[in-house]
Amino acid sequence: MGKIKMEAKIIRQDEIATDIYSMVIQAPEIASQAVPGQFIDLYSADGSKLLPRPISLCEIDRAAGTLRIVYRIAGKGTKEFSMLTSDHTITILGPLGNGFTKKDKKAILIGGGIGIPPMLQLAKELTCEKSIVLGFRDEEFLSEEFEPYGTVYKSSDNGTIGVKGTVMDAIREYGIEGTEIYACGPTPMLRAIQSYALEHGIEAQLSLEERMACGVGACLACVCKSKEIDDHSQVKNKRVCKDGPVFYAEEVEL
Amino acid sequence: MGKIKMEAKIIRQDEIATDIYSMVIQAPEIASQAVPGQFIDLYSADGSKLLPRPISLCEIDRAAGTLRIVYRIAGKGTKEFSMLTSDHTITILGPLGNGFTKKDKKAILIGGGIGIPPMLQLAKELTCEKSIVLGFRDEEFLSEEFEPYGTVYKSSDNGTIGVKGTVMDAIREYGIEGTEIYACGPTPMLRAIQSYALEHGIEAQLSLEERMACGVGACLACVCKSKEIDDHSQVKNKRVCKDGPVFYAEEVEL
Amino acid sequence: MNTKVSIAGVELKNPITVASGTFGSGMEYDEFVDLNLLGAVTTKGVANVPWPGNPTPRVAETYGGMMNAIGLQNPGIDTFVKRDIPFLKEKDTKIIVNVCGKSTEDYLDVVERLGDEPVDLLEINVSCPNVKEGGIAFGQDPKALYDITKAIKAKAKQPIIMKLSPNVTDITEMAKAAEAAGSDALSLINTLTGMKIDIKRRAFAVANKTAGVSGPAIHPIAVRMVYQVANAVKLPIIGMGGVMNTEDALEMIMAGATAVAVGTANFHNPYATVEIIKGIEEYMQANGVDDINTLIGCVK
Amino acid sequence: MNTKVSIAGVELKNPITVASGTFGSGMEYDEFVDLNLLGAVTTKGVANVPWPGNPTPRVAETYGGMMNAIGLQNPGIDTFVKRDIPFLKEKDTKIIVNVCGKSTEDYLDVVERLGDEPVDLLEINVSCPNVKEGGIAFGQDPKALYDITKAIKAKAKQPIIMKLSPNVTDITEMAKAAEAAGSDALSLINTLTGMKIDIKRRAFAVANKTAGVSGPAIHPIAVRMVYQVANAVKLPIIGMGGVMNTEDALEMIMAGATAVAVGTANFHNPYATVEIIKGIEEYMQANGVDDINTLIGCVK
Ligand SMILES: Cc1cc2nc3c(=O)[nH]c(=O)nc-3n(C[C@H](O)[C@H](O)[C@H](O)COP(=O)(O)OP(=O)(O)OC[C@H]3O[C@@H](n4cnc5c(N)ncnc54)[C@H](O)[C@@H]3O)c2cc1C
Ligand SMILES: Cc1cc2nc3c(=O)[nH]c(=O)nc-3n(C[C@H](O)[C@H](O)[C@H](O)COP(=O)(O)OP(=O)(O)OC[C@H]3O[C@@H](n4cnc5c(N)ncnc54)[C@H](O)[C@@H]3O)c2cc1C
Ligand SMILES: Cc1cc2nc3c(=O)[nH]c(=O)nc-3n(C[C@H](O)[C@H](O)[C@H](O)COP(=O)(O)O)c2cc1C
Ligand SMILES: Cc1cc2nc3c(=O)[nH]c(=O)nc-3n(C[C@H](O)[C@H](O)[C@H](O)COP(=O)(O)O)c2cc1C
Ligand code: FES
Ligand code: FES
Repeated sequence: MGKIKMEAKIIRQDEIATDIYSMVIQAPEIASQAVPGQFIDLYSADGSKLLPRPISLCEIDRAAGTLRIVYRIAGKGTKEFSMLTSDHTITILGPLGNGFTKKDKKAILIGGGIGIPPMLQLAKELTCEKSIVLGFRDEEFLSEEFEPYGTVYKSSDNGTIGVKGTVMDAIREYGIEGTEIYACGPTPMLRAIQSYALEHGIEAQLSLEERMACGVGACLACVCKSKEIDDHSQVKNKRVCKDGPVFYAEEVEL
Repeated sequence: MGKIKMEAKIIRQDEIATDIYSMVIQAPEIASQAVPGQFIDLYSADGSKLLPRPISLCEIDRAAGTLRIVYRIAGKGTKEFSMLTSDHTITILGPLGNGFTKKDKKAILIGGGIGIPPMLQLAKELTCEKSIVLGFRDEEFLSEEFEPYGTVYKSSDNGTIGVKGTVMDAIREYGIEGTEIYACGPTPMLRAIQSYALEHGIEAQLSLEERMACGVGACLACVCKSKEIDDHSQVKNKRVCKDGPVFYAEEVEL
Repeated sequence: MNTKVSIAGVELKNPITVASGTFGSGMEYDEFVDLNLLGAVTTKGVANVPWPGNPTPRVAETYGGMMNAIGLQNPGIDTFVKRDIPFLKEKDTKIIVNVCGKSTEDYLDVVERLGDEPVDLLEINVSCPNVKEGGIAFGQDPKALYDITKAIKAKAKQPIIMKLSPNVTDITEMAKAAEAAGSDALSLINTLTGMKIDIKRRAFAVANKTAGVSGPAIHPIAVRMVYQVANAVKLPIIGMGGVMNTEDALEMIMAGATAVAVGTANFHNPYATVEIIKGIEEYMQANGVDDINTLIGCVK
Repeated sequence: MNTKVSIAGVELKNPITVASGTFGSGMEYDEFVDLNLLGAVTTKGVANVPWPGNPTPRVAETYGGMMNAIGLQNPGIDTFVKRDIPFLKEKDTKIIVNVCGKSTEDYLDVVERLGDEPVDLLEINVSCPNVKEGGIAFGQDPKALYDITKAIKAKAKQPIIMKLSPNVTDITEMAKAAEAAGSDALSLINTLTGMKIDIKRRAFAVANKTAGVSGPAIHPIAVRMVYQVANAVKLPIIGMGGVMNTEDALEMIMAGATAVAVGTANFHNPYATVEIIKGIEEYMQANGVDDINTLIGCVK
């Protein structure tokens, strides 16, 4: 069917941690095609804010035709979305991006901060053995929902949740092992995982973030540096929205 | 208390004729001071539309603290307002303008089209003998509500309601007489009333319309031509939003 | 915490003033905001004699902004001196009088008349796109701007602020011309020339055909010009163009403006000025900024 | 009912194309709209060799619009000729290739390479505010514009459309220079140079510091310039700048544009182009307009 823009009914919305919201929407045409690691664009209802907001899919319920997203209030757009309730609709575009490639290898799923939500659908779909490493600042969210799908390890900046430090500290501390890493989180975290993976010869899929406009690969706003000359761009640039957001660790420069 | 900007709760809204809406809002601070012929500014909730929309007060219920406005969908702003329901609020500024001066003289109230609504509160408040002349295009609205307050005469473009023609045709046809005219409606109608009043030596108060920005007299967007040099402007210009919208027939050039 | 800033030796208690033409002489907004709280009030442009302005409609809404072609209607300097200055003098705020004219002589007339009045600063509008003579003609040619600035500076008793037009290829060239001619400060930006057509009537939405676009739609262009000018000349800048809220005002300051004028925002929210003043104080408190002056031009 | 218009002898089935850089070469929007419905597809700017473009962030949202400093990233003419032209050739639409360069030679290289390609029109971008060399330098000086236009016209096999920058004092002067040098048509406007500062990070929102503002916020400025140019030269105009819907497109046409390009609107609504094409037909039907050409420049 391909990407579509549609008005989706909001089914429920909850604040699951300080300024972090979980929203479930009805979007069967998108749910039926979506895969973990993909994202959707959300549009503001206010005409002064024209660019869409990219938000990753946290859960995809193909049977119910619903999508779940979990997002943090970061500015005006996410603030507006957080105020919507189940009477409202929201305009979305999706599914966007490539998503994770599910490998049948011993997996380490790593989510940092607001990079945690996209790992949930992946955790559900990966049938292999999984270690799940979640890094928080100082407030825990969503981690219970991961419990059924693997062993969950945690870290936090101040040590109040799991290991004090980063997800890398947790990996070392707990001696977590695996042969495929799937990760989403802030760039410094991804950079650490990238060098860890390259060093240890572990394949790693990293989900990147960049400021976007079109969301579909046309405008070249959202590029990241690639190690090789890219087929589309003929320069060392890849589009996060279309070639990504998920890249192999050896493909990109962070 | 003076003019205030406030968020008013919508109490009810009904479509009373094709594309004509009646909205009742809770605004005690404005209702307590408002007089017939004054207007309020309505603000869009959409950031792309910044200028307020001026709409006249149709009814003022000081006891209940409510205001009623009746408006026609003319563009994007009024379209947006028409979709609001009683769960919503709307941002308003008022009361604005001077309003009608109630004279204890035999009155002729004249409303044309969307100029009819502001005559309702005036009809209620004027205790003198009143003839009420209402001019429609082809669809009647609000006229029943005038019945308790005076003798109602009607005209319409195609003759399906009352006299075929304009309000002036109705006045002539029915031989309506009075010594004070209060009128609101399209400029050609006001122009006809103006020359009728000047000819017959009847005092007439005319409510004018002009494109506005500030609504409070500061920006000089909304001027009309005055016959004499105006005290504020020192040129022959009067501000419809502040010096009006109601002017005596001999004051202005239409 | 210091919010005081200085424009050409005139101290404003805070950086917020209003954009000329959007606030009258303050009388009409006195009902909404305490004028004593403002750093300064900038008046509507005043000429040597009353001007009738342009035919109506004089304004139209645009996406995220508006356009106006008021055409500098004003009651003339006599009425202004008798009525508006005494009103403003009662307030604990600085007075910036915006001056307009059709010829150099017109400007000089007004500037001379204001010489003995209790006015703090003169803002010279050479950038109004809505009048045929004068106005923008002086504001789009560096040589013409230099000459009129020089002439006005020679006569003015108060410091002068040349107000620049954004409708130019290179705003720094204009700023440098004004600086070289002795301007004490600069205001920017005036409105961008625009046009709106009513497709139903197949006619211009504003009677003057073209009109000046203002409001948040033009804010990024204003920020760019303030930044360019701040980095090209040494004069203090009053930044304006689409400032709606605290964030917009701080953006102007960080780009290099010493003071910020709030214009079109007043029409959307008559409390905008005082809300911004409060917001700036809150920002300074929350971010440990002791002196607003340290924020001026802090982004390079 | 006729919706066909002609740009320098090339017939478009309707006046709607896309603004260069907002639509790639159409591949990505092929999923949303039937490219066969468009009057023409205008491609992203292409240079003689691949360009890497600017560092990220390359875009930021502005009030009622956006700003970009992509910096003309492009895969170079070789890849373009191999990949993009064959793709577009399959579609029943006209092909307008947008050409960029850093020097006159760069432009000529590309224009010559395209000479034997099945391309209908060449749009020459001399107005990109986001690259240091070339780009806007040619677009802000009438003499430089004249020279490059002349040079390109001499080599081009297809009709050329010079694309003008709005960042100038007098757009008609630029239009006249391009006309005098032999340009077959004109495109306007490119983006207005803007800036956004992130007050939290006290840094520029876009890595390039300045960026080009587009979207409905700039529409009134674009309409004004289209009107001015239409009344100053005889060339057909492709009007663009903030066209979001049918009304905006008709405004451009009534101001004097023969065709209209939809840019930033695609990001907000990927179906915008076809919705506008349908809307124009509906308007014509409802208003008894038999030929779209009668609307071009109908408001004077
Ligand atoms: C592929 C992808 C997936 C994402 N998934 C999630 C998610 O699951 N949950 C979540 O909370 N956040 C996610 N983000 C970040 C999210 O897009 C931003 O937080 C959001 O756009 C901020 O919008 P705003 O209007 O609140 O902020 P504003 O600052 O008002 O936004 C202004 C503009 O900047 C853009 N912008 C601002 N911050 C970012 C950012 N960090 N990344 C990209 N664009 C940005 C906005 O889209 C908008 O166009 C994701 C980003 C990308 C690129
Ligand atoms: C003092 C006064 C009292 C009014 N009272 C009423 C009333 O009681 N009922 C009613 O239906 N209408 C009334 N109007 C007209 C009403 O203001 C316009 O119909 C309305 O502003 C149109 O807004 P829009 O967004 O729907 O149209 P748009 O065309 O989208 O509006 C764009 C802009 O133009 C302005 N505008 C458009 N039409 C007019 C107009 N006729 N007069 C002034 N500004 C206009 C709008 O305010 C807005 O700023 C009154 C106007 C004035 C000046
Ligand atoms: C209705 C209106 C009237 C204006 N009148 C004047 C004026 O008399 N003199 C002047 O220098 N600028 C005038 N301006 C321009 C403003 O002072 C200001 O430069 C411009 O509007 C940009 O700021 P804003 O976007 O905050 O409104 C006027 C602007 C508007 C909207
Ligand atoms: C992301 C982006 C990329 C652009 N790239 C180009 C380009 O490569 N060549 C060009 O001539 N114009 C380019 N432009 C300018 C547009 O073609 C157009 O002139 C401008 O955006 C105004 O139209 P709009 O408001 O409809 O977007 C670009 C604009 C945007 C927003
Ligand atoms: S956002 Fe346009 S290419 Fe990625
Ligand atoms: S609308 Fe501003 S003076 Fe009347």
